Amino acid sequence: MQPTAVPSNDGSDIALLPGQVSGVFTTARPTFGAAVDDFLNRRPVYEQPLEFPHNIHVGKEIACEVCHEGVDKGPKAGIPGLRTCMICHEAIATDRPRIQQITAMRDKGLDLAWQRVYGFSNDDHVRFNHAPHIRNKVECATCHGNVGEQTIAQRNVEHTMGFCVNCHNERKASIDCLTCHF
Amino acid sequence: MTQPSGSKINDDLLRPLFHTSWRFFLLVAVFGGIVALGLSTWMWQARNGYGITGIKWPVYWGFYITSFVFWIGISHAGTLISAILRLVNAGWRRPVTRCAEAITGFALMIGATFPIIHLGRPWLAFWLAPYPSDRLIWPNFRSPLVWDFFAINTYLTGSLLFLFLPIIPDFAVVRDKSTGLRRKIYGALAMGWRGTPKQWHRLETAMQIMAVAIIPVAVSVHTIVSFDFSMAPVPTWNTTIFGPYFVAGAIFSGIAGLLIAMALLRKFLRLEEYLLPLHFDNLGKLLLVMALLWGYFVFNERLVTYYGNEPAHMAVFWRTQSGTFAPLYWTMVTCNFVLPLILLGIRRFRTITGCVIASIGIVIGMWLERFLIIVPALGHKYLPYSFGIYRPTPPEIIIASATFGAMCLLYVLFAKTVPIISMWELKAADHLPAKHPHSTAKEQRLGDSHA
Amino acid sequence: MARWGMAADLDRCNGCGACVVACHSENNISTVGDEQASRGRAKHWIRVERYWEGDFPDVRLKFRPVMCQQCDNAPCEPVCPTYASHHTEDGLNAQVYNRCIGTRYCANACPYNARFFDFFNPSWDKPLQLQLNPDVSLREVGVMEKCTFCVQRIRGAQLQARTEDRALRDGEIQPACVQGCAAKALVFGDLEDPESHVSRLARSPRGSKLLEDVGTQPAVTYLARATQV
Amino acid sequence: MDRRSFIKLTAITGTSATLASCGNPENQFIRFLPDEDIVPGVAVWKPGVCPLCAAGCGLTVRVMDADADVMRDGQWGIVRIAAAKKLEGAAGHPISQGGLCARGQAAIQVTYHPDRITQPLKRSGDRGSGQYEAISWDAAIAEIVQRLNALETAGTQRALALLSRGRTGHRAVLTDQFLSRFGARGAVTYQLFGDDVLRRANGLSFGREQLPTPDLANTRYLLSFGADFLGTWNSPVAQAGSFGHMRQGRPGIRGAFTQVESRMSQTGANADTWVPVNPGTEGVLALGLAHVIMAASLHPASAAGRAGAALDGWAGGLANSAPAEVERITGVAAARVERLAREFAETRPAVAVVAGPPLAHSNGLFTALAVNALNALVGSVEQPGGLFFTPQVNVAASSKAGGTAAASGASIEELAKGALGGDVPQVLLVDGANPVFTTPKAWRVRAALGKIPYIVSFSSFLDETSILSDLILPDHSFLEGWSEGAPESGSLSAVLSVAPAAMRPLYQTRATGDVLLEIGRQLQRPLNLPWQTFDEMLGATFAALPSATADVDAWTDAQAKGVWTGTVPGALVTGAAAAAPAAAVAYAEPVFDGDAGQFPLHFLPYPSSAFLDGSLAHLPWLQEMPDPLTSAMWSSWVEINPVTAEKLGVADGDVVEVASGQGALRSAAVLSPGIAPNVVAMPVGQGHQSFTRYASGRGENPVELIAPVTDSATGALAWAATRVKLSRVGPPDGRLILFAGGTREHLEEHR
Repeated sequence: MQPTAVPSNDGSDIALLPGQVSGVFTTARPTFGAAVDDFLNRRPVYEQPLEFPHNIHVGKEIACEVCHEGVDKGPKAGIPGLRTCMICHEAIATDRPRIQQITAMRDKGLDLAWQRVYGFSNDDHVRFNHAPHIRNKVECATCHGNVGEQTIAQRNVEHTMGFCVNCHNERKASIDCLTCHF
Repeated sequence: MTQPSGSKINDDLLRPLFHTSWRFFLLVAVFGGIVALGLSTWMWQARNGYGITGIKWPVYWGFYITSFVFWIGISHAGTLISAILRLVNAGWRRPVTRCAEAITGFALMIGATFPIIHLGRPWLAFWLAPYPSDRLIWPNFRSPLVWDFFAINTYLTGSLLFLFLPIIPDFAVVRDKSTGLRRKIYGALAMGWRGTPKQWHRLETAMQIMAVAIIPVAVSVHTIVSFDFSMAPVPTWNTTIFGPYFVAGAIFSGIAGLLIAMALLRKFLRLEEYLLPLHFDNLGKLLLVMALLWGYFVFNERLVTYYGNEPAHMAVFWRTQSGTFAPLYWTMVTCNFVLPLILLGIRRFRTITGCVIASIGIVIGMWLERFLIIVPALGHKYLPYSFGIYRPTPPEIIIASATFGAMCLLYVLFAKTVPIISMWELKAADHLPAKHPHSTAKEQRLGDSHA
Repeated sequence: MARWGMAADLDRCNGCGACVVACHSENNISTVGDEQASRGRAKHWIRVERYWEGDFPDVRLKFRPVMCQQCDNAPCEPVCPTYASHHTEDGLNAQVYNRCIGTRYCANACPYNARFFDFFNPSWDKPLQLQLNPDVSLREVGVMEKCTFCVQRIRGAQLQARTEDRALRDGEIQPACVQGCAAKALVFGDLEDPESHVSRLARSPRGSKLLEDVGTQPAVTYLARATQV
Repeated sequence: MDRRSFIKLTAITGTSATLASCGNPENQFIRFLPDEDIVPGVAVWKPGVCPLCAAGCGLTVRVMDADADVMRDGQWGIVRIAAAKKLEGAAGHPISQGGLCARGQAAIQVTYHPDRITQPLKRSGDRGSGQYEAISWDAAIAEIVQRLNALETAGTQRALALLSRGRTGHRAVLTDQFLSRFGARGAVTYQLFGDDVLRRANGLSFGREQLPTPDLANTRYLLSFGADFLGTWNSPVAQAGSFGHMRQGRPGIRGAFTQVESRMSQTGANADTWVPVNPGTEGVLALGLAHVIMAASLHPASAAGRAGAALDGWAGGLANSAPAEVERITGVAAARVERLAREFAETRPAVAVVAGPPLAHSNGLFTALAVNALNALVGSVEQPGGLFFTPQVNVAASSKAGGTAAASGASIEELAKGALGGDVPQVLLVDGANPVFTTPKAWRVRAALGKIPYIVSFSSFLDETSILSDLILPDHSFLEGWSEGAPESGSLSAVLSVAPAAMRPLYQTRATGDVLLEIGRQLQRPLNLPWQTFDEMLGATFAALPSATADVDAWTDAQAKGVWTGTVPGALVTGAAAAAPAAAVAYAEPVFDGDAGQFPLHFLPYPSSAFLDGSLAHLPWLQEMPDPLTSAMWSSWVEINPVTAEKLGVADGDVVEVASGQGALRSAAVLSPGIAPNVVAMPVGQGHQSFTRYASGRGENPVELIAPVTDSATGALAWAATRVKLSRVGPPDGRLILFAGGTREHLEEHR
């Protein structure tokens, strides 16, 4: 991203000063194709920076919320960054090449650029909050499948509105639109 | 002057189908170009956002909804009039019905696109249709827009059927006169018409049923369109008169549209022998009646508002009467009332030219009428702080104008592919009992005077 | 079930406009810029209306904050063909952006002109987007938006109360405009609770509803500015 | 579509590649390791101090996670940061009491402004061209140190000057210490709408040279002379809160409010009685009231004590200020003078305040003294419902600054005169002031700055002054570093606001306090300032103050709450210094620039509700906030009385030319019934030549019309003392953008 000129009020272009961020953040889709994909509910295939073995970690009986630490505190479960990894891996399994790889990244000040597997697009306008679901004893697997059998998390439960509403109906939770959409 | 006989009818009316002049291509190119311009403008609007229009807070409807109501209004000429004339068995209707019904079909199609053009997110327009969704969400059946969806669809289906049924025998004629691919296409359209008495009987029965059924649908459509306005608590919208007022206005503008179309057809397709001054005279009289009716409704609507003397209503009232919108308002009154009264009320002026001039005035006037219903009221609701004035932008003007091009294009294509005058009905007239001597004399006179 | 309502004391309101900016800040309302603003596309979920009375020198000025009145009998609701505008159990006029297809009929039907349309995709010059409130949806082009009584704060407080297994306290929920008002001219609360501050103000002899005769039954009570001789 | 929006569109399309990353920031970008642990989606509330005016409101900052674009080691990437999301008034703060004004709400955009200066810059093009290149902090500081060492070597320490907005609190003490220890002259402070006249008057009348705190919450009759205390003057949040309480906070009691001014301000719009008065004669009206009160024996002249003695003829009952004479001068009917006087004297408690335009005349000090005396006459000083003075902490003493206090500096006018006359400062430090924008043209400040060979700015934005600088050392935003406030007014007890950083700095910026300390250390003759860092200085102050909470020390307590309030230990109280005036002051007719025949109208520039003196015009929320009175957004305008407009053939929205002896400008006319027929008013704030993409080239700057008239006693700029003429140029051309349509609630039946 190179500094570029931005339009000023009087029509002339102001050159950006060194270090200034350029660009505009909008809710517009970047391309027409992306808009069509969103319309048809097609999700791009992401490649994760690292093949994270969920199965091994879950197999060692590490609870989900140990790494996804926001899950019982607020809306976002959070995708753990390298800092979280290094809490354990500073000492554990340091001989594995993958661990050495992430240790090197950490030393360079880089974080893992995880791709989101679940989550809603902006124009779903969903304000989902994990914490109350955890409090009401909804199993992680209900919405995320059995991650313990996966390496990289796979999106194998489709979070359609019907999926949410069914569960809300069964558990007599509110199905008012403003429960989730605001 | 007598009606042409059978073989001449075939020759005259099938000529456009079998002989293509450069004029046809020119017309298609011109109107097609206009339509393409309109479509691309709309694509641009859908891609960039609705902001390229002049719509603003608080005037959220403008040219598009005006055009929507206008075209739905135009559509009332054909089917409704044709059905009524058919039911009362008015003999002179025969050359007029098909071109009138075609107007209905095309105007409805064009009108029905406007609710989609005007949507902020047109790609979700299908949500207006009741289809079973996995979210178990249906359209809101309390919304007049959903009623519109049903009313327009019903009317469009009915009208196309009503248009199509009486073309079947004529399709058969074309089929029989053509070869190759064309024969196949027209053969399919003729749906196996052989002209057996049983088929004729069924056609007549079907037409009779359709004619009866389509009238209430037509009346309901524009009543429902008027509900778009009268259901909202906007000053001067929220009134009971809108239903009949809109229906009357629709028929009014529809007849005007029909007259213009007839005059153009007469000229371009050389149908002077079929579309007679009589038809213009009769429709002119009908137009005069509608002008008076329209005048009554407008007067009534204004009077009730004035008498009610609600401040918010009066503010809108004065804005149209003597304020910002007064020039448009008085143009409308001139076009819709003064001009028709002079041109159609005085027998000497009720010529083809007179009728067409009056009709053009009325089409303009009725477009303005819808604009004046929508825009001044929205810009002048209850709280003065939020008053605003709407001005259209070029994209809106282009799209609204392009629909006239679309109408012409569809009509040109229709006239090219279908005999624009019902051949079998004309021929059938030959076998009818002799007409009333008086009317023959009058036809004679009018025909002479205009030869 | 609660019925959320607001009271606006016009004797306290001095027209400063803090509520307007507080609302922009809380609800991710984008600025539209001068060119669009001049074309009537500015979005202010709450506005302070001002009206002159009389002429110089005996002139007075009246301020009145106007936001969505969250009507009980809301004209915006029946006209929406897709239920984007609908009534919730706690009496809010919800605007569900997902369902909005942009007919703008609701905005026409609203007697208060409290609804605003996204004519373009909202945009923020970077890095202004860092300020965006993650608890509030970002709207996109073609949808209608309006004051929600800061439903995200209502839901947040309800959740908090349920977590702590207690009832909501009066005054616990403060929409951004109420929270920011230095003059304490705006009061928010539950109208079903006769003891709540807002209920008591709603019963005040100074109270009236805006455009009462349109029949919308708004949830906002305006307390008239007192006159002094 | 005009050119501008076309460019905008292309800009948007052009950046779509980067936009792709907005939806999925992970897509193509490098992610940097975050600097802190953040629980995503969970809000944390931290204290803050609003920096936008001197009121010093306490903030509560909502902090949550966000993904920011950053450059590290020359590489762009994304990092998760704890970002401030919303500013709210701190509930427990004695000034803001939970509320916050529109400007304060928008302050967050200062931090996230797209045109913020992100790192030290060194000028690479011509002065004023706005061309800068990156420079490292070390190099930048070395450059200044070298310049200052050169002064030291040459023995010309006095050639260092510092220009600031005249902030109170620790920053001011630190700069003073820096200057005095270096041997430079005192800081030059300048604010267009400064309250120097009122401070001086309060010193003369009451021995307190500071802004007053009217106890509105407890008063029953408020008489205000031009003070826009609900909008832009002094401590608007505190005043709006207590005003609300005065109106509806006390069952059965509603305080009355009369406003005297020639153009209805946002505050005046809330008055029960609005009294228009001839510009510059407000003091005469105050004396007229005093005359009636004394003549009716409601209060004896002696009750006013020192404040009364400051005025000529007070002891004699102000024989020259009889209502008829007052009517002749002020235009306020004699009967009304009588009635106002009785209301003011007989309603207890009552308070009068004066500020703004009445003091911006050549006789400003007289007016302020007159109102002060009126307060004193009815016993409204330091009494419940009257006028108070917020106790002040002597920050220099509390922070243990030691050393010698800096002599008060020259005025900006003198600085400019000196620079143009040969007494050129060799190095100028600019801290927060933008005098190029806010001084009258006749002072020629821009030309004067052009003579100065080396200018260093600590600004975060390229405004008209900082764009002239050779080196820019951007400060942190108030959310990124220690913020503090020493409110002069707004509370009955002493208040010091302080807050640690609410978030980490977004960019390569440094706290100016720390930078000054660093420079002081690196000089060839180190300045030996008593602190290593700015927060150490703050800590010293709070350690000296008594803690409000039993088991926590004051410093910890203040950091957690964002504020310290309580009783100031005797040794740290700012002394009540100023002496009574040597000679009693008499009314002198206000002097106006411009011949009354040629320039028939009084010109009233006023601080705009959104931008104050223009320093906030870069915030888009404030640009788009409808003005309270006109509903104007993104524009500037001229207010005219409809009668005057009709005479001049001007219709609403027409483009008009306003001309004074100093210059002329064109703007759109707004017909307003709330302005006297002989006055035209214009909000200050727009008309920036260079102040970020949102303010540059927008509207007109009325300061350009202001004549260099000063208050004769204090030398403060009399910004309301210019006469102008007005003429119609043409029809509305779209330069005025209004949000509202109608201006009257009751719909006329006929147009």
